[in-house]
Amino acid sequence: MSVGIAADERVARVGLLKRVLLKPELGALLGAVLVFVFFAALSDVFRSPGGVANWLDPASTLGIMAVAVALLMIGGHFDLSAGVQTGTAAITSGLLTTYYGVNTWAALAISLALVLAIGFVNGYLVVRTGLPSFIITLGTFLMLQGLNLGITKLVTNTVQINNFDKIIGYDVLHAVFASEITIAGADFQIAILWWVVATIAGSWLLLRTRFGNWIFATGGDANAGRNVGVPVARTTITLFMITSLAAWFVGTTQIVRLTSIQAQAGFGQELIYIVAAVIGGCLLTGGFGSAVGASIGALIFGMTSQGIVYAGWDADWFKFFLGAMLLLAVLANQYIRRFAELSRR
Amino acid sequence: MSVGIAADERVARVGLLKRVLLKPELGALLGAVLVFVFFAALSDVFRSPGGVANWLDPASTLGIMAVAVALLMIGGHFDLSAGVQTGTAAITSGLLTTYYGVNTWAALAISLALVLAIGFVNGYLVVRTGLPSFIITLGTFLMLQGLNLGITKLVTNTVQINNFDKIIGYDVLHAVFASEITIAGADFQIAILWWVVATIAGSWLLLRTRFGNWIFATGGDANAGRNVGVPVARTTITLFMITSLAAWFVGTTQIVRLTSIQAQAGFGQELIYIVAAVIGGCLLTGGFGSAVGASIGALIFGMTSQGIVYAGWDADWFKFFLGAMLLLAVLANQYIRRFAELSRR
Amino acid sequence: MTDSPLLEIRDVTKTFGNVISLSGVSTTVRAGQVTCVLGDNGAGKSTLIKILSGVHQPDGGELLLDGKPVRLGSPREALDAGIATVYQDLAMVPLMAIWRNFFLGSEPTKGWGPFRRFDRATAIETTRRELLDMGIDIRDPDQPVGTLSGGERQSVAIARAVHFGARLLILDEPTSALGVKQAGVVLRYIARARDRGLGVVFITHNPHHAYPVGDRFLILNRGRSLGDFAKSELSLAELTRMMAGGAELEELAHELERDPAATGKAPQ
Amino acid sequence: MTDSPLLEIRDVTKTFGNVISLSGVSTTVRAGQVTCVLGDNGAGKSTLIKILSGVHQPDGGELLLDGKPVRLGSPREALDAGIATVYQDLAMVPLMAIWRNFFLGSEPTKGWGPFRRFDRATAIETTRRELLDMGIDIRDPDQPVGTLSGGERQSVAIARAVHFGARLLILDEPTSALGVKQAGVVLRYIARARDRGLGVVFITHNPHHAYPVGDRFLILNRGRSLGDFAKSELSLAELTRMMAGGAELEELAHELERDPAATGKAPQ
Amino acid sequence: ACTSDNAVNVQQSTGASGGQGGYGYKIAVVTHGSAGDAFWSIVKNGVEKAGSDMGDTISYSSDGDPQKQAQLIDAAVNQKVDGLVVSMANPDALKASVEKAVAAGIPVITINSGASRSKEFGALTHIGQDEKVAGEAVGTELKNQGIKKAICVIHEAGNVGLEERCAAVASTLGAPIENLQVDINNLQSSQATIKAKLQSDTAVDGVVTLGGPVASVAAAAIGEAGSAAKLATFDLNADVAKGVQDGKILFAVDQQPYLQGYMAVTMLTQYKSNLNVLGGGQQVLTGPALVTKDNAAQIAQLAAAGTR
Ligand SMILES: Nc1ncnc2c1ncn2[C@@H]1O[C@H](COP(=O)(O)OP(=O)(O)OP(=O)(O)O)[C@@H](O)[C@H]1O
Ligand SMILES: Nc1ncnc2c1ncn2[C@@H]1O[C@H](COP(=O)(O)OP(=O)(O)OP(=O)(O)O)[C@@H](O)[C@H]1O
Ligand SMILES: [Mg+2]
Ligand SMILES: [Mg+2]
Repeated sequence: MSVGIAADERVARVGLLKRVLLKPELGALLGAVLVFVFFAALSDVFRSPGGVANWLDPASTLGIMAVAVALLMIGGHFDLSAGVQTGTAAITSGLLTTYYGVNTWAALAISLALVLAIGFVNGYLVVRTGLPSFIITLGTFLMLQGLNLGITKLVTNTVQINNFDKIIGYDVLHAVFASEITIAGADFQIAILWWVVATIAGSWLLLRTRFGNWIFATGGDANAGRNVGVPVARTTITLFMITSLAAWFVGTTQIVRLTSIQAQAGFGQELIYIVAAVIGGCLLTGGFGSAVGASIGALIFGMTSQGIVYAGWDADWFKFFLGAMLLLAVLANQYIRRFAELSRR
Repeated sequence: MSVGIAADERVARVGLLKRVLLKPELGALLGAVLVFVFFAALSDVFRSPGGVANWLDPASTLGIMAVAVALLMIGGHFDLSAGVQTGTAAITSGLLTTYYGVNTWAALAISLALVLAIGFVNGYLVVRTGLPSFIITLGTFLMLQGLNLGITKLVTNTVQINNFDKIIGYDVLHAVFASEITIAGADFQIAILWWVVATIAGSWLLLRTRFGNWIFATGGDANAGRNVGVPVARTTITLFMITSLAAWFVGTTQIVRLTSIQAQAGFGQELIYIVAAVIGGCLLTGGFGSAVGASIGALIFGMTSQGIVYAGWDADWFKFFLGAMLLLAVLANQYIRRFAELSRR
Repeated sequence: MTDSPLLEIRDVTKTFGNVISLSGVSTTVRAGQVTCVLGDNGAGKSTLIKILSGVHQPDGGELLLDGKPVRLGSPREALDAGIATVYQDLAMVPLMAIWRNFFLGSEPTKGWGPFRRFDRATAIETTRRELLDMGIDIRDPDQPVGTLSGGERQSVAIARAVHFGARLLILDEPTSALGVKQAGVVLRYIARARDRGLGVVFITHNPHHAYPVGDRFLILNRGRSLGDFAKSELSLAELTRMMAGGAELEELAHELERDPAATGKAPQ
Repeated sequence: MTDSPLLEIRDVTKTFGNVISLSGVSTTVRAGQVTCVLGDNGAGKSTLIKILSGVHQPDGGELLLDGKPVRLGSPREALDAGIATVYQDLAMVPLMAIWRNFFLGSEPTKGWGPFRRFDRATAIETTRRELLDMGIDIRDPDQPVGTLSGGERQSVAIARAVHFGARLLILDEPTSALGVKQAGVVLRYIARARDRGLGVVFITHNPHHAYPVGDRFLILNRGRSLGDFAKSELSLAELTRMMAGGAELEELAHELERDPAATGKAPQ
Repeated sequence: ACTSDNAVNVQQSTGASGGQGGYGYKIAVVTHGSAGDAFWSIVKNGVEKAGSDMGDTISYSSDGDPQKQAQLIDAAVNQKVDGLVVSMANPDALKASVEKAVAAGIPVITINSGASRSKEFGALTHIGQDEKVAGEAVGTELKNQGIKKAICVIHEAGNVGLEERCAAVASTLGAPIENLQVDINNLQSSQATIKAKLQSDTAVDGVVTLGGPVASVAAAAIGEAGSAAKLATFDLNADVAKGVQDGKILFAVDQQPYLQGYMAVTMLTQYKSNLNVLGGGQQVLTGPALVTKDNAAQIAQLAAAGTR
């Protein structure tokens, strides 16, 4: 009565196309194609090399954060302080170097240590108190926002820090974080490369390592995970620290690129990171999602926000178009998946 | 071998105090007392009748929204568009009356119908697509933000609508939405009364009606609920519409009180509503929480944000103190509950 | 026997994507009789039950209630048609109190108009009574269901279905998590429901539970029917044999006993 | 018999808030023997098991492993001490693939340093093999556990524990959701583990499952021990009687058969 | 019954429609004002009016985040616009993008903030002035009124422009001034916060707000708290003009944002067609002008129409 694995009579055939459509990332990818085709049809600048370089730029920093936030979300948590942490990292580096004359590398190391510590505290409080990460990180979000502003005001008496390009070693930093690569006559930011690296690293971590397995378990059913020996607390804290690491990277990119930073930098971005992850197929309840999906979500967001400008739509209605495009993208994504699932499950 | 219910040998005695502490609202209430005592000790104006009337005022409109949002959260959903909907309601009423000369009551009815329709669409899309409400309402949030600005700009050429006090029937509206009641020499806003009414109505709905039972089931385990015949879709849509109703009420209060409304009104408040609900003990994952708790959450937030001003702390650090107070309040709340649970479960 | 069965299942088929869960299964359930559905793990028993209770709609075949074709589009429709189900996964909301779960979806109300409200006193009282009837003496009807033991939870689900099952009662492995005593109580419940004239569909892996109460036996294997027998056509021994595994238990008992010489030879 | 048992449980007590789940329970588990824990629903069996597997810590009493007192502070510590458990709620993550669940918490790796990675090929292959060994022929190891039938899920959990149980294997009602054939397979597994020299703790409601494989029987009732017997001190009949309900099933069978005259008198 | 005489806000249409044909240039305006900000909405009105008057095509975009603003400038350059108008709250952050535009041969005019760096980046000229100038004017005027202790109400935490305004007021006031933070999107709660400050610190005798809507609630808060504080505000709207007329607001400082937008587009058009540069490349000032009881009445109507 037992039948070979290859030919179970209870399993119907499934076409390759449908199998492919079932991957959550691919649903999002089709959404991205849709958005691209839409704007490319409206504006030929949008699809020119210069245009592509332009909309890949905001997508890249968003994408780096989205990958980290996606891992955290798969692990079952939010980090509302992620956006503000980019500002904290940049402000710390900026103040230390330009106001206190600390060595550039030491300053970067200190700011990295600081945001990692913030990530640790976020994670530790979540693990220790069992409170939802939403509320814990909302607390740190508000506190950091106050600290960023308060300290910047205290030290500089203004709300921005300038002259980062005057520090020793700026050239090296610029080459690493903010140089441009010319392809087909258009200047592509190096951040786009880092984005690709982050996506690959995130995917690898998630799908190919033990830690990745623990992330899925922590978000999927922390209790079950704990019962079979998954170090749930350690995993959670590490995920918060990974988010902080990404925030440090993005914050540093920003201050190097702009040579200055504002006290309110990064504020409000946290929601956009989450949006990108969710568009890319991450479940808000944890336990499901992908790094590639989050990256594609960032791409959709980047294309849409710049595409509206290229399409020449009235800025007053910007948010309306943005909302409509987002809704259409996720609905299309969902529709495709449903369609594919009709023939598998 | 069977023992009477009153004297099961497996049940140890539990003190009344501990029983009381276990109610989630009461944990939050202790948090509120803590915050009150703290600021009352720092500033005697804070605890004067005038001070109390002043910090109850922002707490009241926040509280009305928090109750509705808490019901929605217990039902397992978020509404990120809740804040902007207050603006949409007020802008619609304002434009219709002051620019198009529509009869006051007709205009209010139209704006109510409009936001209820928005709530319906939110709920319908969530139910129909199965997408997380976070992403659906983020879409409507962005779209409404764009619409509020775009339409206000189009009609008025400015970003605000004035002269609401010139409309027919403003006196009646003022009496209902914005009058003041003098107690102990201080003027208390009537919104505080409506807040109390909303809290009682919300609690009654949640705990004493069939619909309340359905809310808990929808948020706790929608599948199980569906299997025993709970109309999950209808419950969800109704919850979104209740949130819209509250937004209409708060938006109307605002335009009546200020006699003008801005295109951006309400933007960003949605997170604060959720915070209030969460401080009050609502689970972010749904299925657990209370209306009274959400109201107390609003109270804590109102006291904290005004208390910082009464305490005379530096405004640059405002957000820092706000974050720290929030974190302390929820941690204290949590600690008390843990302590109480040590002796029950 | 009455001529028209309460429920007739004709050639029902159900696939999930590319998984064929059920194909061409038929049986009847008569008022005052118990139809047992037996079969291996993954045979499709729960799938069949979910079709009867409106959770899934069949891809092929039809259901006849009182001889008339029906479409059970949702669990609500099934409940309204008098069909109550104890699901294998119990369909309880863990965070909700026992009494709230008990009446979930069918809350008794009192008052009228805007003052119509959940009749708590009745609900709590009924819950306590129905559970006591089953031999479960709950400490506190306000306890969240999530903190009950597996068996206690199962008992609550069964008590609920028995309370609401007007014409047809469906039980998906109701005894699997139960102790001997509680399982006995459940079997008595099934018999009592049957004697009250209800139709009962009873799923179990235990032929010793099925045979005493069953009137018809539908045996499934890998989504297909191996036959649909009246009790008169089958002995307990035959039934046990048909359930893939047969009298294996007996035989197993011998096999498991180790050779007495080896006993105690516990390797360090 | 070796003189020092693998695991000794001495006077263990556990309360949850005001609920006393276990009080003063003792027994021993020897290498190469099976200790069965039997008892009604809510008797405290799962609570005892969770203490042995490090999920809960006892409020009183002690555990001795190889004669030395131990404190199992977490499931990880228990696993590291060679204790693997099949929980009643299975401890599986529904959204994760079968093979990922199988190796959850004990993932095999290959490569080194930053390139140390989950050895997927080994994991998938092992999962498939271990499940085939149990007679479960899974279609696709990548299928999420949440879409398996109840019994399939239980089989995966058992196969996992057997694979990782180095010294002591604990099974909390592993056979409750299983078909006759699969239950037989599990009993054989238990016997095989025992014969390999592992200590086994086996919880069940079915004396017919417990008696053939058990060497010791701990009987719990409402959190207290009714006694801890060696097999030689007890017959199957006595065991069944002790399990509150006794030979009731037999008797029940008669009771449930209706008076032949009434048969068919199905009320409309 | 719908009677349109109830429509209290209906406005007269201002100005004739734009010249037919016109110049047909494509001009991009990229500012740092957040969407819905009252001040920048008036700038946008000026830009659009100039566009229709000159017959140019305008694309207006804005983002408060400097990196995003830079990306919007890059997008404009990609589209090969004929002229670019930029406000530079954070000049360093925009440097690369503005220079890229100049290098691409696009004439650039900076408006509002960034005057000191305008020339350096290669812009034709700068129109308007830093918030500093307006702030100093307010500080001086309040000093003349004998203010002993003031609060400056910031309605968007960390906003560079707003912080500059408060700092500039402080620099010329010569009396203690404290910043107070409120939320522009929740004016009701803002009112309570201002009232709280006035209740708890009765020494405060001056209130400075940084935008029209906040000025209105500040006036109400002063009344409710029974304070005698005098109120001055930046920027105009209809309510502020009325408040000034009624004496609830001492004065409002007006930078004529409409003019900043209108003139920038006009000047770019003239430069493209005729290589004209007004002021020969020197900064063109648009203010500050004080709106007081004397001139408020005339301006009220215009403010309601969104041009002042
Ligand atoms: N929603 C679903 N999606 C995909 N496959 C499903 C779904 N529900 C059931 N199946 C598959 O259909 C088959 C039959 O499942 P079903 O739950 O009906 O079995 P069962 O007879 O109840 O088994 P058990 O005795 O273990 O409860 C199984 O192989 C299962 O994996
Ligand atoms: N975390 C907990 N909090 C409160 N009470 C608990 C908890 N866990 C178990 N209990 C209670 O302790 C008692 C024993 O539960 P346990 O799960 O050990 O029973 P069991 O013997 O495994 O029953 P079953 O055969 O039904 O699985 C039950 O009355 C249960 O309600
Ligand atoms: Mg089943
Ligand atoms: Mg148990």
